[in-house]
Amino acid sequence: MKSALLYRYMPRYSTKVMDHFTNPRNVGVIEDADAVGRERNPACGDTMTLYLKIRDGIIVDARFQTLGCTASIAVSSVTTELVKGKSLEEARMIDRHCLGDAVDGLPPGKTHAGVLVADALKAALGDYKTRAAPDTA
Amino acid sequence: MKSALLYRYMPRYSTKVMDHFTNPRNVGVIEDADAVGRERNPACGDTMTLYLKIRDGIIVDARFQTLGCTASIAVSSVTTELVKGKSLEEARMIDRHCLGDAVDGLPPGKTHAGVLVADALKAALGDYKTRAAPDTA
Amino acid sequence: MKDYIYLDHAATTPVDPRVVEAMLPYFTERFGNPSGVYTLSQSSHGAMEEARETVADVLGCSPGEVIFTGGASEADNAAIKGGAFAMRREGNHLITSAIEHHAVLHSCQALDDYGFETTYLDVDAAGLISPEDAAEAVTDRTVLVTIMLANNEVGTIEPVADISRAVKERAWALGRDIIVHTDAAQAGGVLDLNVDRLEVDMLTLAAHKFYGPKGVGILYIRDGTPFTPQQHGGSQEKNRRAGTENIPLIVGAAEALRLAVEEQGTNNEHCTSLRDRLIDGLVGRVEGAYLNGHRTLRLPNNANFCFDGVAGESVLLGLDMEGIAASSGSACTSGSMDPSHVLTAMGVSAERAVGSLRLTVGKSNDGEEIDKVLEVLPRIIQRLREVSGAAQPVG
Amino acid sequence: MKDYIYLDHAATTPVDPRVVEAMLPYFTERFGNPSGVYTLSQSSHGAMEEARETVADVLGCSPGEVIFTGGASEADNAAIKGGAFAMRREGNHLITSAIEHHAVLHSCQALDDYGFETTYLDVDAAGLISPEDAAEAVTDRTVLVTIMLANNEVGTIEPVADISRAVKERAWALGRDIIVHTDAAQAGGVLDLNVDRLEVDMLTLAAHKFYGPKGVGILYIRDGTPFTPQQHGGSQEKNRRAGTENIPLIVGAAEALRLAVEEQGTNNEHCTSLRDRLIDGLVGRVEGAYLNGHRTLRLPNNANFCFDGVAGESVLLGLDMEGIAASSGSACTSGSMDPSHVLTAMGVSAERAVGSLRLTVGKSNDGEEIDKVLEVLPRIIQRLREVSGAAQPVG
Ligand SMILES: Cc1ncc(COP(=O)(O)O)c(C=O)c1O
Ligand SMILES: Cc1ncc(COP(=O)(O)O)c(C=O)c1O
Repeated sequence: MKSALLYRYMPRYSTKVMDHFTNPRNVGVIEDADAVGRERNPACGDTMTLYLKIRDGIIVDARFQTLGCTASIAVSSVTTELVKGKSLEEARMIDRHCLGDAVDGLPPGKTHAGVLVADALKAALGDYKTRAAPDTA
Repeated sequence: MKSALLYRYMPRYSTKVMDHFTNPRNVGVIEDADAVGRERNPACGDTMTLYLKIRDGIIVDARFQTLGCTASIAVSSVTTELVKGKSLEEARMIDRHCLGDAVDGLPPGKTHAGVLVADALKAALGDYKTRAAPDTA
Repeated sequence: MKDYIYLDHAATTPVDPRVVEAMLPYFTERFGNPSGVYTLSQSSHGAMEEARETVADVLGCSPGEVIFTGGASEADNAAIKGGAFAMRREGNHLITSAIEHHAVLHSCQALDDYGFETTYLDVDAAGLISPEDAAEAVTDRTVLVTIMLANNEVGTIEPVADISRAVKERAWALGRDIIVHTDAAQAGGVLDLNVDRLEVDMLTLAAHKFYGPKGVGILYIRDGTPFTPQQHGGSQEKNRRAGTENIPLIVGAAEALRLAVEEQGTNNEHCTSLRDRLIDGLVGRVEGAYLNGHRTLRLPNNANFCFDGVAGESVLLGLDMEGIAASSGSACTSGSMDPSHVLTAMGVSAERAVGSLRLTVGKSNDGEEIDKVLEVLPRIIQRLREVSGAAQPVG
Repeated sequence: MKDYIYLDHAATTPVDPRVVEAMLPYFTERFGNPSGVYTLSQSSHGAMEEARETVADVLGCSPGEVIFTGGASEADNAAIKGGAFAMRREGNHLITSAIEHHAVLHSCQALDDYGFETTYLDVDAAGLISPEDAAEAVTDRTVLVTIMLANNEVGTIEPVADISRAVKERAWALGRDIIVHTDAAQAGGVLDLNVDRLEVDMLTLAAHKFYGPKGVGILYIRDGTPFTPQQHGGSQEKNRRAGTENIPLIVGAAEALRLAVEEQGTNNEHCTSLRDRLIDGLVGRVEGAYLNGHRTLRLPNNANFCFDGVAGESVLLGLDMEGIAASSGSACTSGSMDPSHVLTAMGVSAERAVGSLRLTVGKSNDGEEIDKVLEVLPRIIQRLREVSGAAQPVG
C-alpha cells in the first residue's frame, strides 16, 4: 500500500502535540525539588508526576514523568516549558483550558489530558504551600 | 447497458410457462359451450373463465379467458390443451398439482395460479353436471 | 439505441460511475477501521466526516445531526422506534398515513406490542394527506408523527412542512412536544431536503434511490430530539448506531447526494419531460388507462397507471420480453397477494389495482426509449385484453 | 518493503481485489432490485441466491437459513433480541460471557428494559469460558445463550460446541428448549464454521473480517428457531430482515468467504507463524511484557500483550509514526475511558491494562514486516518508559 494514498490524512492531534510527544522536553526527576505533584486518572490509568524548583516565588525549573497517552505526555511536556519563569501566582492561573490552548487544542475525548496535568500542577503548588508552612498542615 | 451482462439470468418461470404466456392456446369463448366455469381469486383479483364442449363424456373443445398474471394465463392455456380428449372422469382427477406439473412447475408464490385454474375446471365440471340434471338442482 | 430500457428508478438506480470511482479506494487501500488511532484509520475517519459534512450541507443541518445507517428501512425503523421509545413516558400514540412505505407502516405496527397505538391518516384520491386531518389526530398521548415526503408508488408529494406545522401547533396547544419524521427516500436529489424548511426533526434517505449504492441510508436527527438507539454495540455514530462504519458506501452515498443535488435542476427537467410524454402518450390515447396520483404534485420521475382488463404482472412480463423494466403495485408481483395498499387507500378498487403499472424514469433515459414504450405498451395491453376477454375497454 | 505495515486485521481487513472484481458489475450494470419481475431483477436475485448457497455450503446449512444483514452488529442484535422476544413467553433469562463484543453485551443490556435478565459468565485468566459454568447458569427461565466463537481482543477460542451441549442438556433436563447463538465474527475463514459441529442455532459473521466489504453481515438461523424480526418493512429475506438487499456487498461477502475458506489452510499456517514470531520475539525478550489470552487456543492471527510502564495509546502513536498500524484495549484509545472489559474480566489489573497492545496479522503480512516490528517496538517501549519513569521494568 502506498502512503501517497493517505493524502487526506486528518491528524487527530495538533502538530504541537505530536512535536511534544515525539520530543518531550524536561523529562525526568528533580531530585531536590521544592514541590512535587502526582496525579492519577483513576478511570484511564494515566499518571503524571510534576517536579518544580522554585526560587523567590518564581518557578525556575520543571520536570515530569508521565505514563499516559500521547495527549498526556504532550501536555505534560508543554506545561514544564510553560511554567518555567512564571511566578507562583501566574502558575496558579493555569487551568486545563490554558493547557489545551498551549498544545493548539486537544481532540474530543482527550480533554482528560489537560485535567490530569492541571491537577498535577495544582497538587505541586499545594505541596509547595504545605512545605512552606509545615506547622499549619 | 449491455444485455450480455445479464448472463446469469435466472428465469423465474419455466420455458413452458413463458411459451404459453407468449402464445396462449385456445383463447376465447365457446358460444354454445356445454359447461362454463368462472373463478376469481378474491385476494389478487385474477379471474378465469373456462368454456368446455363435451360429447359423449369426452371434452372435445376447451377455451379460456383469463385476466391474470403470467402464471395464470399460462396454466389456463396449458389446461385447455390438457383436457381436450379427456373423459370427464379423467378431467375430474386434474388438480393444482397436475397443473403445476403441466407447466414444468410454478415458482414459489405463484401456486395460486394452479389453484385458480383447478377451481375453474372444477366449476365447469360442476356446471356440466348441474345442466345435465337440472331437476335435481 | 440501448438494449435495455430501465424504467424502475423508484425501485433502485444504477450507481453513477463517478460514485463507484469515489468508493473504490476505500475497499482496498483506504480500508482502515475509522476507530483506530493510526494514520490509515484517521484517513477513513476523515473521509467519513467529510461525507457527513456533504450530507449536512444538503440538509441544512450540522454534521453531528447526520447518522449513516444500513439503508432507508433501518433509518425508518430507528427513527420511529427510537423516537417512540425515547418518548415513552410522554405518551403512546403515533400518527402516520395509510400510504407510507412498509418500513414505516410495519415499524409502527411493531410498536403495538409495546403499548403504542397508531393512527393511519387517510389520503384523497390523488394520494394527498391533509394537514388538518393530521392536526385533528393529535391527542394528549401523541409522541411522533411520520409522513413521507413523496410516495414511492404514485409519486405524490406530501405537504410535509404544512403537516409538521399543523401537528406541532396542535401539540403545543395541548402543552406537549412531538417528534416529526419524514421518509424522504424517494425525494433525495429531487426535492428540497432542507430540514428547516421541511420543519422536520428526523428525515430518512436511501442512497440507492439517487444513483448511490444500496445498503447505506441516511438518518437526520435534529439536535435535542429524544432518541433511543436501536442497534446496540460499539460507540460509533456517537452511540446512536453501533457497528463498524461502512466507509466506502458512506463516501459513495455522500458523493451521490452531492452530484444529484448539483445536477438536480437538469435531471428534474429531463425526467419531467419524459414523464409527461409517457402520461400524455398513454392517458387519453389508450382506452381504459388512468393516471394514479396527483397530476402536478408528483415526483418528476413517476408515471403510474391502471389499465382495465389486464393484470400488471403480465404487463411487466410482456414489457420485459421487449427489454423494458417496470413495476406494478398489483398483487402477484411481489409474491404478496394483496393489492397495493397505496392504491387501495386512494380509493382505487381491487379490480382496477390489478392492472397497475409504474414507470419511473431516470437521468439516462431518453425520448427514443419513451417512444419505444409508447409503441410497445399499448400492443401488450391489447394482446392481454384479448386473452382476458376485455378487448373492449371495461366500462 | 511496503510503506505501511498493517497489523490490525481483527479491526478490519482490506477487501481482496478478487472480491472487488466480483462486486463491481452489481453497482453499475447488474444493479436491479431483486424484488422486480424483469430480467435485470432476476439477475440480481440469482446472484443473491448463489451467494446464499455459497455461504450455506460453508456453514453446512440450507440456503434458506442464511440471512444477509448490514453487519455483524446488526446480526448480533437481531439474533439476541429476535431470539429473546420470540421466546418471551418461555422465560426472560439470557446467558452470555463477560468478554463478548459490545454488540452482544449491549444487546443483552438493552433487553433489561423489557424484563429480561442476563448472566455474564466469568472467564479464566486465559479468557476461557467453562461449559460447566454455563450449564450451571441455566435456570427454568433461560431462553437464549450467546457465546462468542473467538474473542476479538485476545483471540481466545471458546469451546462453543461443548458449551452448547452442556447448556442444552441442562435445559432439557429442566424440560425446556433454549436457543444457542455464537458470534463468530472473528472466526470467518479461520475456524470451522459448520453449524452442526458447533451445535449452534444461530451464528454471526462479518464480511469485513475476512477480506470482504464492510457493511454486510451474515446471520444463520437454524430452521425452526423462534425468531422475531427486528428490522421491519418489506418482505425481503423471507420476512426476517426488511430492506432492499445489498446485492454487490452480498456477492462480495460470499465470494470473500468462499476464498477465505478455500485458502484457510495456507492463511492460517502463514498467520500462525507470524503470530508466534511476534510472541516469541517479545515475551521473554522485552522485560515487563506479558501475553494475554491462551497460548495455543487462540486465533492464528492474534498476538495481544501488556507492557508495563507505558500506555497503549502512546505505543500506537509511536508505531504509527513508524508506519505500523496496531490497536490497544487500553482506555484512551477509543475515546471511552474504561480499560478493556475483556482484559478486566481475565483479571488483568487496570494498571497493567493501560499498557495493552494488540497486533493482528493477515495474509499480506510477511516475516520482514514482523522483524521490523520486533526492532521498532522495543525501542518505542523503552523511550516511553523513560518518559514515564518506569525505565526499569515495573515489578
Ligand atoms: C419511501 C421509501 N421508504 C423506504 C424505502 C426503503 O429503502 P430500503 O429498501 O433501501 O431500505 C424505500 C425504498 O424501497 C422507499 O421508497
Ligand atoms: C466478535 C465481534 N463481534 C461483532 C463485531 C461487530 O462487527 P461490525 O462492527 O462489523 O458490526 C466485531 C467487530 O467489530 C467483532 O469482532
